[in-house]
Amino acid sequence: MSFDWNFVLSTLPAFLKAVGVTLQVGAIAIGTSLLVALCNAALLACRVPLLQVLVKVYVEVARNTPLLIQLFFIYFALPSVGIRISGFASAVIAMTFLGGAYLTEVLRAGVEAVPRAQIESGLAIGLSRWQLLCHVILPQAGLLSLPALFANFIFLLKETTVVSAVAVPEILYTTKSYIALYYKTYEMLAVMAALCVLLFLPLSLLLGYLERRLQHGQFGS
Amino acid sequence: MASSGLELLWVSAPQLAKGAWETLSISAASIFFASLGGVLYGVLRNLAGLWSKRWLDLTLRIYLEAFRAIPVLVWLYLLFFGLPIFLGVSVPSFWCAVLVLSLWGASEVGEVVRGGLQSLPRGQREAGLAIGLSTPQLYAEVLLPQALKRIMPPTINVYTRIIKTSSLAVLIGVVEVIKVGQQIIERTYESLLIYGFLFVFFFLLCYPLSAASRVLERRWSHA
Amino acid sequence: GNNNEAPKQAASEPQPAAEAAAPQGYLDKIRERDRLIVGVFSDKPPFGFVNEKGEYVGFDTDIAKRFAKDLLGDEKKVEFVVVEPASRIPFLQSDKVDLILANMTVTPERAEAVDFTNPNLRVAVQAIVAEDSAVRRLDDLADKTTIVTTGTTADIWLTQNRPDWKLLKFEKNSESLQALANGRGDAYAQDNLVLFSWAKQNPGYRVLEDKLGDEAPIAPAVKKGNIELRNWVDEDLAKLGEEQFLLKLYDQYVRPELADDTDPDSVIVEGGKWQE
Amino acid sequence: MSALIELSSFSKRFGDSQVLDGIDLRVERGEVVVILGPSGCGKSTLLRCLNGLELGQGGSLRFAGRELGADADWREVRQRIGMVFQSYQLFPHKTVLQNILLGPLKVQKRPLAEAVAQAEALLARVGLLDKRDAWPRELSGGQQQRIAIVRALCMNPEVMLFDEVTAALDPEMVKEVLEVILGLAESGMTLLIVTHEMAFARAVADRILFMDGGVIAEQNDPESFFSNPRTARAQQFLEKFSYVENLPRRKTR
Amino acid sequence: MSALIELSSFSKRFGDSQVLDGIDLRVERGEVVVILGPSGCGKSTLLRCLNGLELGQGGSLRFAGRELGADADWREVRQRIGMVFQSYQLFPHKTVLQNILLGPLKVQKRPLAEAVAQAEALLARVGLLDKRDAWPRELSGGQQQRIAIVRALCMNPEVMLFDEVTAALDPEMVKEVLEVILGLAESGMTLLIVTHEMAFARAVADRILFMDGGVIAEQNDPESFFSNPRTARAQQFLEKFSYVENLPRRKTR
Ligand SMILES: Nc1ncnc2c1ncn2[C@@H]1O[C@H](COP(=O)(O)OP(=O)(O)OP(=O)(O)O)[C@@H](O)[C@H]1O
Ligand SMILES: Nc1ncnc2c1ncn2[C@@H]1O[C@H](COP(=O)(O)OP(=O)(O)OP(=O)(O)O)[C@@H](O)[C@H]1O
Ligand SMILES: [Mg+2]
Ligand SMILES: [Mg+2]
Repeated sequence: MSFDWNFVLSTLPAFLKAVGVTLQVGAIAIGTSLLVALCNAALLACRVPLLQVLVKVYVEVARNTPLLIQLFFIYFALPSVGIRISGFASAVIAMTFLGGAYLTEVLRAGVEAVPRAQIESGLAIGLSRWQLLCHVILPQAGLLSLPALFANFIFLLKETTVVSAVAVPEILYTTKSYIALYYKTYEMLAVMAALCVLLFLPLSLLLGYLERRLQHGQFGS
Repeated sequence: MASSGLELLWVSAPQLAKGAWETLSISAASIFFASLGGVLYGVLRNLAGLWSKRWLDLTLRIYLEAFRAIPVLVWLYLLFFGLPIFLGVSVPSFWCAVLVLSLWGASEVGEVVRGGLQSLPRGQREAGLAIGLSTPQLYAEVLLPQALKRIMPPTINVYTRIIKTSSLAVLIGVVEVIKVGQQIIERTYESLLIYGFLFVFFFLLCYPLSAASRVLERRWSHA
Repeated sequence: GNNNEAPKQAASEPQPAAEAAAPQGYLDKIRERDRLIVGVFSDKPPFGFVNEKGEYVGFDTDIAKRFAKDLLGDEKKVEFVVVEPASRIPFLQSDKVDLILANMTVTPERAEAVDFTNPNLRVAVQAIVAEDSAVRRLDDLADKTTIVTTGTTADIWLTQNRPDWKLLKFEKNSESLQALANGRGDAYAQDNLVLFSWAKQNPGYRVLEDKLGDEAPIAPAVKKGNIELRNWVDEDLAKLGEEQFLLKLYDQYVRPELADDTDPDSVIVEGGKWQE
Repeated sequence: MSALIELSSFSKRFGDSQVLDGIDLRVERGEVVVILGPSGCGKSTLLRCLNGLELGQGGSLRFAGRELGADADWREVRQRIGMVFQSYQLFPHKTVLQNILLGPLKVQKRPLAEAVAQAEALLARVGLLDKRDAWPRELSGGQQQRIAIVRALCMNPEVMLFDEVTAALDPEMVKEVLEVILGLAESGMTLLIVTHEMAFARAVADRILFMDGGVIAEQNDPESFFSNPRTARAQQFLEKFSYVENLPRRKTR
Repeated sequence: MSALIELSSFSKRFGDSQVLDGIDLRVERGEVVVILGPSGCGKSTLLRCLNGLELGQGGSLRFAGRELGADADWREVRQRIGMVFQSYQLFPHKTVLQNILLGPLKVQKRPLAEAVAQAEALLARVGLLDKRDAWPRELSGGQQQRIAIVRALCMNPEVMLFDEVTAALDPEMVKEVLEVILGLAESGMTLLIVTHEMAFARAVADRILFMDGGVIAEQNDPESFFSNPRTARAQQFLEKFSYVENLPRRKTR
């Protein structure tokens, strides 16, 4: 079977655009997920029982159901109650819903990994709860969970392929369109694989580097 | 709609059950092999570091990165359609799905195992060596049982992701539960009902797992 | 005829369908295996879908059963493999199936990758809009958003002939219709058969008169170079034409869905004889 | 005038176990009190109660004449009672100077220049001025512990609590930390010290407090306590410590 | 007859840093050698090289007349050289008895009954027979360390290596562990001991080895070494340790 290089070349502009969309959806979703996760981590750290339960229910529901179905509900079901959100926004919301839950878990683990004695020594110099959170717990939790956070960023970025289902023209959407139109299955899959390697491999290598650095003492030079 | 919806679910129950069974069996098999492969990967990676075997470390790293960077969907196509064309080996679709999910899962579980082993105090391995244990004995008797505590919770999260990802197998002709749902939707247009069912189905499948992981995590962190 | 045995999936397929350069004839090979392996859609009524009883049925699917009967003497000797639009051709290329009977529109690009037999259906693409829409003619859609289902004839035609239209592509027909109902696009272009049956069941929509391009043939496909099987399918289609087999399927699957005055020959191609 | 710290029948329970059982204690301004006692007798808990890391369940705790209960303004109290822990607990994500300045700037809202000046003076006093911009992990245990002491001192506390601050150190680094504490004692600061270094206790203390099973079993001036413990429990305890020193030369060979 | 352990110009590097630099050492059967030296001087590394946890890069290491290099059968050697670590390193997922029996059963493939009998005899000897079914986490540090010693002893080794085995213990628990080691020394076992307990070193050693910067700076019998160290470095080292003991009583008050 011959590999149609010319065809591949002709599709590159479209794929370039698709990469842009993937990065855009991914970056926004990662940012909002992080925001949600930070709020959740703060809520969990504040130990208000009702809020804790709410956060936990959210995390469990989001983590234990497929993104595709979450997405369908937001995109196809919400309009029946009068809320119509664009495909792009739906994608970001659904990914934030899922990503927020995963990152909350990561931060929670990070907060729990901060030694109790660190918190006590913060208290001992008179820091308030809020100051403790900002100056002692979150920076350390953040650094402790950096590798896990990063791994989840990559995971989220990969999950963007799911949002092709609501007509967001990212990499998989473009791949599928071309396959369906021209049946250049292998060419298109190869392009997709190559793009993924280009996108994710550097991130993954960075992750490995971060992990190694954190092992040799987290902080400083 | 409520009664007709329930009726539809009732009528479609055998179909959905078959799809659910397919999802379950792919997931179970993949989880099994991913666990085995993950432990093997983790131990080899750990040893490669200790013995400064760069080539082994590099090989494993490439395997990991390949499955991290290239989506499962592409691997499914590659192995299912590519193997017969390029190597003349044909793997039935069910087993091809299991193969890909296992390889992918093994890379994820493997990283967890590696991290778990690495987080053990170095003294434990030395204490084991100091009483003359061989390397396999060391891992089987001393290191893996201890690392299990740290490995189990994140591994279970990988398991739930394997379950959720198993639906991609539809691309190579495996009719799992989401596909069955779509078949029903295309005939009846009852998408809310069916997706609601799928939502609950996956939640019921995955939640006990992640709840178990949490319980284990809590129990073991106090022990 | 009804096939009560639950259809098998690719999962149980034990060996590749054939080797390309087998010394033995391809038909002999199928006969030896005693099973005809066919790739079909499982979620595209009325062409290939799963009924309430969980059986694989439909226009294409039933033809496949009939092929099995004519070739192997028993319609139960067919094995269905569920395919997706994007996987139809790879299934053939990798010898996973003998035949694809999955509503595949004949296009020049595809004809390079596989060999089509004579057609069994024809498709005309039209567009549906809301009753109160200002859109009257097809080209009124130029500055609007048009919904299509990925890989359908409408998708192909619009991409090639109206490259600057704004298209919204969904994987499934039901999703496209849902998107139309939710007002995410102004029109939905699809095989008119699907549109007519939807419009009949859902008041408030109207099908535009204009057709998107010519009517196109839909045909079964075999692996590139598998002349033997292609010829056999052509012959069998001709034979089926004599007994008006497709008309029976039309009556069974399509007629109740459409307006009473619809001409069956606007949907089926009896005997494999394509007439423009 | 009342004592700086005053506990009367102060008690603390963890679940079922009574960890502090009716403690009566007065610590005067400028006094150096060393608390000794076997592991688990409640020494750390006592110190932790003094600055509210644990709350008592019975009796009263007074600091500078003020009653401290669950509703006390502990943040304010903690600025007046510094505490140093066994495992230093410097904040690993902050440099030495940032560690020291966190309290003065964020809690006490003092002007930067003044706080830095004091921090540097204190660093100089413990001999670590050159480490002001180092990261904690770059320092030895003894250095980290001295920084931890400076961090507490820079809040200008009236009392310092030391909880086995040399227990986690390499033996060679014990000296540098003890010297700093000795200096504080000599400057007249009020100190409560938990330690296992008997010789140090003897040298630094104005008063020895011997705890056992959650009660103060004996208290005395250091000379009397070490040369002539009155309770059997204290005798036993001191014997264990002198075991190594009094080890006889092995007979064989 | 040759010595039990014989190192000649033995060297070990980690990356760029020369951690052991041409060590010459002979340990006779039945000898008790105590290794002293400042932190980071290579004491632990020396012990670890003796049972192959680290491999040397130059010179030779002989055990019982046999040359031990990278290709030696270390598993066999390790059965004959027991080692005990600072942080005990009991296997937390196994009970006391399971910890002790792992080596005898899995490595030495000895019959269960015989191994259990020996394990129990050894447990009785260190006074912990009643803990045979306990989990490590239920034991105090001193108890865990004694179990760790039993675990090594139950392999019937010819030599035992002790690396600061009391450094992580509460001071009160030091005694029970040192007593066990003293007992071993008296029974005539060959011991190499790294410790920071000077009094113990003096009491137990046949010979003191003072290391500094990867070389053996001085060796002597304990009396001479402690009362009359010959090198300046050893003098300095000993001074640091006597600091606490010789602390003067504070002048104030
Ligand atoms: N947070 C806690 N929850 C339950 N029990 C506790 C807690 N903190 C301490 N204890 C128990 O209280 C008792 C006294 O503990 P404390 O730490 O005060 O002893 P200590 O005298 O400081 O001992 P050490 O010399 O080992 O530091 C111990 O039995 C301990 O197990
Ligand atoms: N695995 C290793 N990799 C690199 N350097 C090491 C390693 N192990 C030890 N070192 C270095 O070798 C030197 C000697 O270490 P060693 O542990 O033998 O010292 P030590 O005399 O036992 O000190 P301590 O009294 O603190 O235990 C130190 O400078 C240490 O940093
Ligand atoms: Mg304490
Ligand atoms: Mg050491």
